[in-house]
Amino acid sequence: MNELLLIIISAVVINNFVLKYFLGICPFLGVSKQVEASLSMGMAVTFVMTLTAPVVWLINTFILVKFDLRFLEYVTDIIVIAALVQLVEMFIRKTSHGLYRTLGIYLPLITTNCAILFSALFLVLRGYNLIQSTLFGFGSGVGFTLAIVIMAGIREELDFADVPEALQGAASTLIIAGFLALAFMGFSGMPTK
Amino acid sequence: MRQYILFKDALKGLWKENPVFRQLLGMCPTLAVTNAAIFGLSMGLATFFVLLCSSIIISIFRRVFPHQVRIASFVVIIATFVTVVDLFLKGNFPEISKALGPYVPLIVVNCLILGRQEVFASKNPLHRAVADALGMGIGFTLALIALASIRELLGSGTIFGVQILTLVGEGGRFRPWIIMLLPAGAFLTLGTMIGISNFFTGRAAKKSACH
Amino acid sequence: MKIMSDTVKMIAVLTIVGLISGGFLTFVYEQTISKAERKSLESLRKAIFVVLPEAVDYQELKLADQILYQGIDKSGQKVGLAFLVEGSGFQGKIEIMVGVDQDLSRLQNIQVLESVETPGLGGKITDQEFQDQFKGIAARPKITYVRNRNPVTPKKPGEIDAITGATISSKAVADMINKEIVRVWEALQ
Amino acid sequence: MRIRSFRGGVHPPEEKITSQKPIQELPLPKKVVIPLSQHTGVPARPTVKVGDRVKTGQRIGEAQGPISSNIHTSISGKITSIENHPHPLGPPSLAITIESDGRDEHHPSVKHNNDYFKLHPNEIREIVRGAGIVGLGGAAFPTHVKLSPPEDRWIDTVILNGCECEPYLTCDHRLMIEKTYEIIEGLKIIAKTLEVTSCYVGIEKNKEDAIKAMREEIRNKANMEIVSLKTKYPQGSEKQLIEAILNRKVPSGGLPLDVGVVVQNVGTALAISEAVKKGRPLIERVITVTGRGIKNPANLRVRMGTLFKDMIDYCGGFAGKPGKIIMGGALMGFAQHTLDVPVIKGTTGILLLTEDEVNIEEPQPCIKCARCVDSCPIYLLPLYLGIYGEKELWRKCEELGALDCTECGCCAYICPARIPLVQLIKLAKQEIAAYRKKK
Amino acid sequence: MGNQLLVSLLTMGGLGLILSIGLAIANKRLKVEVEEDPRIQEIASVLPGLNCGACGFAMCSGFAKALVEGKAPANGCIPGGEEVAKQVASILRIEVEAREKKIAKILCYHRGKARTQFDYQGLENCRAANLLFGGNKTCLYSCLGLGDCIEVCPFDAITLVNGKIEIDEERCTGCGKCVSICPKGVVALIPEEKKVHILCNSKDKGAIVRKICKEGCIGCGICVKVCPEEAITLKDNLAYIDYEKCTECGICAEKCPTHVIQVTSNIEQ
Amino acid sequence: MKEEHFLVSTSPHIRSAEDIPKIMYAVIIALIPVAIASIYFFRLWAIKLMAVCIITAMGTEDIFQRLRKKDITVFDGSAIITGLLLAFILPPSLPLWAASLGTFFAIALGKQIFGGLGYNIFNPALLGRAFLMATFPVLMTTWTKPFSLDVVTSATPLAQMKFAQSFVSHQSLFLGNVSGSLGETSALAILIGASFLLIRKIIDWRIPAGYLGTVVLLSSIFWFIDPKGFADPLWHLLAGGLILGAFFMAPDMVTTPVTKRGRWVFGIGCGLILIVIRSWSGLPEGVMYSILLMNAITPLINRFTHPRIFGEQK
Ligand SMILES: Cc1cc2nc3c(=O)[nH]c(=O)nc-3n(C[C@H](O)[C@H](O)[C@H](O)COP(=O)(O)O)c2cc1C
Ligand SMILES: Cc1cc2nc3c(=O)[nH]c(=O)nc-3n(C[C@H](O)[C@H](O)[C@H](O)COP(=O)(O)O)c2cc1C
Ligand SMILES: Cc1cc2nc3c(=O)[nH]c(=O)nc-3n(C[C@H](O)[C@H](O)[C@H](O)COP(=O)(O)O)c2cc1C
Ligand SMILES: Cc1cc2nc3c(=O)[nH]c(=O)nc-3n(C[C@H](O)[C@H](O)[C@H](O)CO)c2cc1C
Ligand code: SF4
Ligand code: SF4
Ligand code: SF4
Ligand code: SF4
Ligand code: FES
Repeated sequence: MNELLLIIISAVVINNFVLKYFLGICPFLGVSKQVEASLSMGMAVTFVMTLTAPVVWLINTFILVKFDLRFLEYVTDIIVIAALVQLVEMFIRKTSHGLYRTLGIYLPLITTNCAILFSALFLVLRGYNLIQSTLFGFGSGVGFTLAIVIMAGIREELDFADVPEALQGAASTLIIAGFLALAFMGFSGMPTK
Repeated sequence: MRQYILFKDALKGLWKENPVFRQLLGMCPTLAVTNAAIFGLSMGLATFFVLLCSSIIISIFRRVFPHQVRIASFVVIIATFVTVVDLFLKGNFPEISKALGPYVPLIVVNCLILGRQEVFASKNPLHRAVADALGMGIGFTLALIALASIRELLGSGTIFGVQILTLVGEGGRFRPWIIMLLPAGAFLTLGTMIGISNFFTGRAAKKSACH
Repeated sequence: MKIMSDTVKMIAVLTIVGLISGGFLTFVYEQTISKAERKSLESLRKAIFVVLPEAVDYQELKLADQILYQGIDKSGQKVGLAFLVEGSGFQGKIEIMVGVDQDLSRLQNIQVLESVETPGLGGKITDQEFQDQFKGIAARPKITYVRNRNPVTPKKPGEIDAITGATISSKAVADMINKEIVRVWEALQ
Repeated sequence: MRIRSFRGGVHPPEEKITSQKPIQELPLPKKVVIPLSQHTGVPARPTVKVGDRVKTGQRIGEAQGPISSNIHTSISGKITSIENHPHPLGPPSLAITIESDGRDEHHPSVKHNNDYFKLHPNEIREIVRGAGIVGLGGAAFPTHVKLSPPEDRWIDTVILNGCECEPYLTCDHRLMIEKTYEIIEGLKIIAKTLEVTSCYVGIEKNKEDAIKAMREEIRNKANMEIVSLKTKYPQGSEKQLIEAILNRKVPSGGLPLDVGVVVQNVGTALAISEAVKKGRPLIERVITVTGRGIKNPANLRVRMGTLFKDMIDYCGGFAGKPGKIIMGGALMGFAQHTLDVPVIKGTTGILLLTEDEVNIEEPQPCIKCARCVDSCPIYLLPLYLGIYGEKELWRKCEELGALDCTECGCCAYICPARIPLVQLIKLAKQEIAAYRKKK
Repeated sequence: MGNQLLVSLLTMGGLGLILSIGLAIANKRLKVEVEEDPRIQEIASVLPGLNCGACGFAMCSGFAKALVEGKAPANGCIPGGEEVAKQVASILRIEVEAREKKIAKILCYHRGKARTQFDYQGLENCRAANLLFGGNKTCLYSCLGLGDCIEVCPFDAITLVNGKIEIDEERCTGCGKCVSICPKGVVALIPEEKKVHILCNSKDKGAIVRKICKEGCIGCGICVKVCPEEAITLKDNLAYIDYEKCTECGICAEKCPTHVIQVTSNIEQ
Repeated sequence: MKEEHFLVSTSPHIRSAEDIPKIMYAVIIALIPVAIASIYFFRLWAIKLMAVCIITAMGTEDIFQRLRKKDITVFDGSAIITGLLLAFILPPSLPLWAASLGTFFAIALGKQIFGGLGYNIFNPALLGRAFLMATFPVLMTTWTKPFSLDVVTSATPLAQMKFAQSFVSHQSLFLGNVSGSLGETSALAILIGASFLLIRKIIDWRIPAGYLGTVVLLSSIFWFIDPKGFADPLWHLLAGGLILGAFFMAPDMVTTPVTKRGRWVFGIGCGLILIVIRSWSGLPEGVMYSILLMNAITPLINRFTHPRIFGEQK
């Protein structure tokens, strides 16, 4: 139990995907202009990550490892992610209009979000079991959401600040991401799993 | 005329539409692996190779892919080449392979590559796709080297491993800026570089065109 | 009708792409595998010989959930055990090959295989200088570390100097070796 | 016992320099200018022509529609013009100029009513309406409207507002001391009209003598209480006053009557009693002429329509170079650009600030000190109203409740960055109203 | 080797097959018909993309949608002008009636430099200043010169030059934003090619105007009389030109006693 | 012809006496006891470090404002505070060039790129220290004993707790006779300055109350559970930069929430993070990180703690 909790905590704050591993930077820069939008994006990412983790784990354990086909990992992972994202999108669109409006439009962007592929690769690397993998996927998604929502909060505030023209947009966002990474360093050295 | 177009296709990647400084594409590897110039170079070349190969394939077969499975097919093709690069590095440059670690497979989802396939290779004939891939690939590699050199210089006093600034412990006066080797330093350096380049070209960077 | 053919085409294309990719990759893999695997095996071998300086050959001993490398010298004598230890440091995983005497009383040498500690700080655990401290020190009762040693006081047995500003990494290295030695010892009993 | 008060607010220097000066009668002015718009609502329509002779207390303007008020002449004399004249609250507007004949002859309609205590509430309402009485606390809302709540509303409390929380002003203070009896009479009349049982008079703690006088007056009256309140601005704002005395919260966008309360200024109570008992329409009021910019500060009883310059001359003229001439208090008053403006029913005072008292600091960026947030008695976030206002994001201002702002000025007073928050909020209100109308 | 190849082919081919079949099924079963009219995209691409709102829709894309749905006229995009209207029309295959281009003009000789009656302190904003006695200008109808129109103009056509508001006729597209924001109602849209203007907005009586402004319209009515086309009318003490009738003869300008009628080429713009 | 005009503006017509420079200089006055204590303990080093930081801060501010052609507000006091506070949280023996670099970073990247006073998201002084900490971790963790003028590295009380499980006495902590940053050593001096700020109502008591309260509460719980492994609450209060941070850095109004509820959340959040870092992270001290992290979510706190408007119905 403790261990599972640790997996989530470490994925959320200590080894935050965005701030420590530089993953999912493109949406982190692109979709962090408004809190609502980034929350939706974060939720979509979390959803897909939680879903892909077990699927990837199953394929990996029961096909790739079994038949010594580890070198196909990248290809199978990505194809699973791409297909899952598309299925989820279609499903949501069909079933819930409201959900589609908040999550759906971000789903296509997720296929190429490297955070998701990384979480797939990482859980194999770490040798997590099925439950651990799922929690890890979930935690990483939450970590991404946390980072992007904080960034969005700051950027909304910055809309009213007097940022020099040359630094507006990507430049200031990156610099603030740097500050965030500095602040999150306070958690380094914590026990992780 | 034809040459001119090709030339333009290739040249735009170097500065006008530089994937890193102008389009903000493929940010994750850009930031993650650039704490030493050699890694920047390796990552740049690896990406370059994948971009080029997949552009060629996709441009040739561009009429074959049906709309619904377009992205899925592109992704598989890209992933295939990424695996090739990964195996190549593992076999021949195990140290670099280890250092780049999981960021090599992430080339699969590098928005730069998929983006170019979507926007360019799948819509243009082979020669133009190649020119574009060359420009973008070189632009990306150069940007990575630039960023990595700055970080390596300030972070370790070296560039490509060559000592430029002598360290305090070794009779010099330079104390390495460890932050430059850390995530925070990567963000700060790239942010500052983009800011400076905006300042000189007089326009604010386009918002991320990634997704 | 048109939808039908569209669907078929879609399925066919993706399947073919998959097939080609699978075939191609298997081919490439076959071409490179031996090389890559040889390389990584080689580094493991090299590490074993580094941490067991007298050994010229080794055997794998499979215990419950550990693999020990039994070092053997020219004359076929057992000259010590090597094993991998793993643990987390300041930034993440650290992996070390450790060589000990046959009776686990003394460290012969260590080699850090993997570390993501802060370069220039905890990263110094990969420096030769740091690793050399472990050469031949007593492994029992346990390896200890001191911060900011006063140069005058002499080293106690089994003691190493922590890296300035990287106590945690130094401590992690010592701790994980201590822990693993105990585990190996228990397993051997 | 805890001193009753409300949350938020500010405490500027009190500056009640005229609090011990008895009310003086200003000599009859030679000329008065009586604007037809002196109240909240539709301006009155003139009922006289140029050249007509009028007598003191005669009606010269007729209320238009339900929320409006009659206008009476405050002196006897001749109408010399009916045209646009500078108005203390806005651009020039229609006003009736009367030249005095010096006789101050009363119109026959002005007559005592000795049986006033027998009047039916509706008759009282009619008298109040006819006398053109509006709130004298500043907002000049027609009083008969307040006294005629809709059938379905149950009013149980009347509060007389004697807080006078604005710095400098002392007219209500003096009235409570000098006209104690009449004010309580007025309160009784109001209570009778509204058929309520409990009456309160809220007075800030810094007016001990007034509290004492009023307590003296209501001794033995079971349903009345004089409440001593913390000296804090804007204690006199009716929402805050009701909160402090009754611990009831007027709903956002609502009126005191939504919580069963009617609030009237003490001056208004006096005016009601004068009208009901003596038949006098609202033709004079007490104002405070004060500030370091005037030679002899004073509390004056003046006729409506008296020009500012007449009063300033009476008080000895400017002391030093005038910086700002303000109608009303320092926190909610209106700066004037000419002395050619008349006293109107809502004029509580004339404040003259000297040149060096006038703040001309440039606004700085907001430092998020949140003093404005802590001081806002309505619990708004003035700093965001300001920030969004600067960027003209009116919808965001609306979301943040800009329309609830009472423009009390606490936020702008306290702001160390000197941001003109009230002005931004006023603009926001105008723009919100504009786009709401378009919809 | 052979075995591995087989399994790998099976895996990849199988994955491809399964997933594409899954997608195909999903495609059919879950498909929602939200096909957008492709013309919307097409139109959006020819619109200037300024999102100025002059068309009355939120953003250019909103206008494009409205066009396709027939809820907006083809020439509704004012900044885009005739050029865009034509392109839009050709996409929609309809005819557009030509539309006269109008530009904004500030009908005040002083354009912000009129005499003041008090010192104003506060926001540099005409609408805010207007709330205080209608602004600090002696003339209640004059331009306040604090530049709300400058802020609101999406095309940077308005600037402040030596304290006077100037409109760049080249840049102005006639979108009318300045007209609707000006609290003084002193900006008007006037056909571009017309050159005769009455540069006053004062509805005060002549006597008052004469007192406070040398260059104001005093409502004397001389222009009404001299105009051979009967193009000028007088309302609320102010003269107006009917541009349908005006032939730009310039007689009114000559005869105006206060010279508020001007022919553009004569003004020191 | 310039006529005599009256001045007209919107109400209110009077303003409170307190403006930005007055507030800032009050904080500087409140910092004087701390400065005196640091000079007393660290002598010339303290003077040099403070001077370098203040001068660099003001110089950087001036350069950036000139570059951006904005009003020069170097003397409004805020840059002085940033410089002074940054000096207070540096090790006394830090080379002056490093202090200067950190100050430059604090003002240039921490403040001016957002547009200057009032716009920054993070506390500039703490950013400056976080930057230095990440850049020169060894220099930044090399401490000196008070009164000794040569660099004898000695561990801070917190580092001793973390790495050697030994505790310094409460009295030394309170008076400041321990190694540590320039200004964080003497709790007494800080409290004198802080009470001045509280009385003048320049800082809101809710933030220090929430911060210190949470620390006391949590550390008491842990201490009761495991008195050997965890320090007692009073010790936690007095050790490290907590008091300085709680009274001078956390309440920096620019970077903290604007609502009262928000400031409670801010203080409590700081306390939580601090205890987590002190107890489990690899770093001995967490005041800086706790405040910076809460700075980062201040915009979100502001967003979710809007007060209920007077009379607003649910
Ligand atoms: C940017 C940064 C990187 C750090 N990297 C390491 C590290 O790699 N290994 C380590 O043990 N401590 C690391 N630390 C932590 C501190 O250096 C360490 O907790 C502190 O200095 C205690 O060590 P000391 O007892 O040697 O002073 C790092 C700190 C910072 C700010
Ligand atoms: C900020 C503010 C302060 C006020 N201060 C007073 C005051 O001190 N005395 C007063 O009688 N009315 C004051 N008012 C007006 C009251 O809210 C209320 O309108 C008035 O007491 C009603 O009585 P009336 O209609 O008889 O004027 C204030 C209003 C506001 C918004
Ligand atoms: C250190 C300190 C602690 C305080 N604690 C409290 C407290 O717990 N409760 C309280 O109501 N006031 C407390 N106060 C008083 C406040 O400063 C303030 O006067 C009071 O909260 C009213 O503030 P408000 O009008 O902004 O609500 C404290 C003051 C100080 C200096
Ligand atoms: C109570 C108070 C505390 C302050 N604390 C800090 C601080 O911790 N760090 C800092 O750089 N500036 C501080 N300042 C100064 C100023 O607010 C700071 O430079 C701004 O954050 C810069 O925009 C403080 C100011 C006040 C009034
Ligand atoms: S926002 Fe309005 S109600 Fe609140 S303090 Fe400011 S002026 Fe008063
Ligand atoms: S009082 Fe002024 S500076 Fe302070 S938060 Fe409010 S608007 Fe900003
Ligand atoms: S908005 Fe109107 S008043 Fe203001 S400057 Fe423009 S034209 Fe003049
Ligand atoms: S805002 Fe006015 S000046 Fe600017 S383009 Fe539109 S009509 Fe022309
Ligand atoms: S999200 Fe675009 S490269 Fe990582």
